[in-house]
Amino acid sequence: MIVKGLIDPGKHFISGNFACAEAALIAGCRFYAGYPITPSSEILERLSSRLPMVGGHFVEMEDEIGSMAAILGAANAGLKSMTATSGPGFSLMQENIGLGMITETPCVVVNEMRSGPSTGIPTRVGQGDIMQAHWGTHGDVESISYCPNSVQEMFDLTITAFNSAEKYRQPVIMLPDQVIGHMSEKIVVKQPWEYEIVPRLTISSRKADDKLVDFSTDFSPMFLAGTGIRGNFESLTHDEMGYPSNSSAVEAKMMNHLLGKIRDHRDSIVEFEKYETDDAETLLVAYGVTSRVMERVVREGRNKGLKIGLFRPITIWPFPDREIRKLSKRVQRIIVTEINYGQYSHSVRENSDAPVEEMHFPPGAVPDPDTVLKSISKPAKQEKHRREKGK
Amino acid sequence: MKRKEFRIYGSGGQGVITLGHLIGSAALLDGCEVAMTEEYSPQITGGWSSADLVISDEEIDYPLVRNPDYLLALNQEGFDSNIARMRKGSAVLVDSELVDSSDAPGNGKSGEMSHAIIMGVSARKIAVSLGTPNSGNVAMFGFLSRISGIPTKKSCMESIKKRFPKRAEENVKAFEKGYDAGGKFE
Amino acid sequence: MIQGKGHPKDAFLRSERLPHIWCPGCGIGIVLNAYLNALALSGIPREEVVLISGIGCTARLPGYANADSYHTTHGRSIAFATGMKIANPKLHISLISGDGDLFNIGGNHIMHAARRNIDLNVICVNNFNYGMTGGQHGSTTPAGSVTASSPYGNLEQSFNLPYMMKAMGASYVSRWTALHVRQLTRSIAKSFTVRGFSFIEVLSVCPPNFGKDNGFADAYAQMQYFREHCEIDNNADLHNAGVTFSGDRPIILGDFYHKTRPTFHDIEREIIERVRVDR
Amino acid sequence: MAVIGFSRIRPMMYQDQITRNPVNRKHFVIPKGTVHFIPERCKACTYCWHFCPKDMLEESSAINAMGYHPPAVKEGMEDSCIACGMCETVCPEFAIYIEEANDRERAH
Repeated sequence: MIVKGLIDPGKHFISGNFACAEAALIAGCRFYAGYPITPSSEILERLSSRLPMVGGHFVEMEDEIGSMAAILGAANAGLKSMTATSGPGFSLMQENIGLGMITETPCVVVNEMRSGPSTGIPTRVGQGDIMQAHWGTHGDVESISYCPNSVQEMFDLTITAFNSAEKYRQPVIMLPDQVIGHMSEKIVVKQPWEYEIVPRLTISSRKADDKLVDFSTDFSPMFLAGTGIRGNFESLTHDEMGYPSNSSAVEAKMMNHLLGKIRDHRDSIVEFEKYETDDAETLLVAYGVTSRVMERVVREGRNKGLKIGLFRPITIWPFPDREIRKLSKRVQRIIVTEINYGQYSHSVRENSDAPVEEMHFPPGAVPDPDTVLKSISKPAKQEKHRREKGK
Repeated sequence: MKRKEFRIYGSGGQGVITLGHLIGSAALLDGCEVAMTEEYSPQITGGWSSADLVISDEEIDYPLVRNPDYLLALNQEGFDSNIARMRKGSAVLVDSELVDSSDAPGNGKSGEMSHAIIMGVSARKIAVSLGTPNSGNVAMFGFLSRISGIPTKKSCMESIKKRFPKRAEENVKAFEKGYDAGGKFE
Repeated sequence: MIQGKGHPKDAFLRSERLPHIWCPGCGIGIVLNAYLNALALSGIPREEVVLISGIGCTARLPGYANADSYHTTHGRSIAFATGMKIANPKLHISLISGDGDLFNIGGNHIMHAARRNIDLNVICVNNFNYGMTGGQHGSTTPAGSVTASSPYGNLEQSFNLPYMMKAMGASYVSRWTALHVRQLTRSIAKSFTVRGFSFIEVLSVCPPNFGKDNGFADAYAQMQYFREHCEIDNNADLHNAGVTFSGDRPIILGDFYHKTRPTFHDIEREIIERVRVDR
Repeated sequence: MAVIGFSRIRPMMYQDQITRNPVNRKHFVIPKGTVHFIPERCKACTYCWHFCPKDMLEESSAINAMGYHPPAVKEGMEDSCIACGMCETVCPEFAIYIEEANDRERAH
């Protein structure tokens, strides 16, 4: 199906935020609710102008709590919906991300990572929301989080995120950092029919005794408001009729369904990229803009004869555990490089047979490849930052 | 063409980011890879703003600018705060009316030579003379194209027309004037 | 004694879930009853009716109505409904939730929804305290009242909800009690026809918490207070319509305010028609 | 579905003001009703017997599964119901309802 008003196929020079907004329209997003926050505001601004052009709806909410609730409401009325924010707003959204998880509501949340904690440095880069993207909301959830490292990927992964949201029926997180959002690069847009767009699976009719959700299958259709299903959308632990329950057996069954639908399909979700890892003795793990730095480090390091490679998770969550494990058996050491004080390194260490070192970069600046290369060439002092004061 | 780094620096309102976009989309038309990052002060008007571009034939890994090959300084602050990082073989393009480059190292007065070549045209004056005082950035665009050849003049024209569909003519004029003014350094 | 087989409203209820969770004498069941009556009177096809609530005692109400029902997070029901109504303006969305949900934790959302004039029918069941968590005081607890968290008397001034909602830009404002069921039913039916944000406050009873601590021996005693102390004044000066149980001032009820203005959806549709290029 | 107790409401909900018209006693027939109970739903809130204008209901000695005494019609008052619907509208439990006996015969 061709929809007029989408971005023209061909080459464009646009920012990551604009690419995200345009990709959302291609993916079928027709509802956006958000609250302005640096560095993600351009997504909101772009969609405020673009959504009405394709018959979509835009609302600037009173806060991020309301924004997240509103996109869940719109999703349950049948529209593909999205919001975008940054750290402080992402913290506010966590409660309703949990609502999206338990009620299996598809939507996309873009969290552009800036420096933190709290207000931090709004205009500067950080990668401190990695753990929050998985463990931000209370209770157990399996997160699907994508971390692009270029504007092209910001575009492509936004479409993927919408597709995953529809397929797995839950909020999906886009986790670019500030640099990717604000950076302008070349993107190549394909013809609209070349993109695979996953449509929403919905219940078309239901008899009174029919189940509302089938916990025994991973992909059950969702009921939409106003279609005569008379379903109950429930934030409480609920059974297959959608009715609340205090029973731990029902909770177990529901959780088994919610977590299982991601865990069982982990292989078709997980995406990653390897660079010069075949004979690497030192393996760098990096994501987002840091991976671009490390690509340069690997290139220059190889020129100097260092056997060094890069593993880049594209899906930060689900964690590419098996891939890390496999590589860790071959390399002598793994260095996790991230613009925070050690987050992803925990998961890497948990899944690595090789010793894992951490290289922290303080939020606010993109690391310099020369400095990184110098410190890799020397044996690294592990967890330097954390221990300096104690000694 | 190997990786080249550009830094544009000026005051808010001078069209620094717009100039970055013009250069970027023109380079794209030349078939290059481009990565542009931007930064600005918290004040919307009256602060500083800068745009950094990396242009290359190859895929760009590290997307940020460390040592610019070309610095476009549209105000004094832009010149002063960046001149120290300019290396041998790099070029500094200034709006000679707004930037006093006489004190700069490498200009003969100071003992240390930066080896960067400093060139200036009166971009703002050109813009004012054309009756479009805001098109100083486009005049600098012409200047850059003349000096560096990146992007090519043809692509620059195209990117101007795409960017300013309604005000293409006046902007093309500003570009031409800047381009011509750059001729004196050849 | 004649034992009935099925209540006439069972078809409108998820009757297999009855008896419901509310305490004996709780007014929420009465509001549900009135709501279903209003729905029948209005003739709106039930397929288009959506009930949304947040968290709390009243928020369990939609779960008993045989229509699409959405039990969301605490205080966020208005924002959720805002998204749903904007996405599909054809839906008749009723938001039935408690005072704590709508005005304490969700206060920010409700005032913005009224300001935007989102076409929602909001029914706030006000029981003057947080019932589900054991009767703590909230923003609607009258000053001086004793609750689980104000043992020496509530030291805070309470909200005057109709006054507040009119000021926030609601298109329709009324207030009744759980005893004034016929008037309440009319008001709910009317709110279905109001284009824009309509707000109905229902003063209710909370026998085991608020009632017990404030001199009402049982549910009936508080209902009896409503019977004796309420005064219907449709043209009341809402500034003076605060609620007190001190007995020295009447509780003002009425169909206070009805003035329509363009809704968010009206204006949005105009913009979309003007700028859309996709067909 | 007939809405018991509301059959005499004029369609005034679309008007702004609630008005009352005087009743013409000559033409007005007092309706008759039958009270029905669903005792297993009752939580004995007492509203129906307290608010019945004919005072024809009382707490019964019967006990339901939840331990409450549901209401019953007072002895000798079986024919007193005027189908006003008050008990039905104030019942929070959907445990009591009225069937109007002479709905069709009633003159207007």
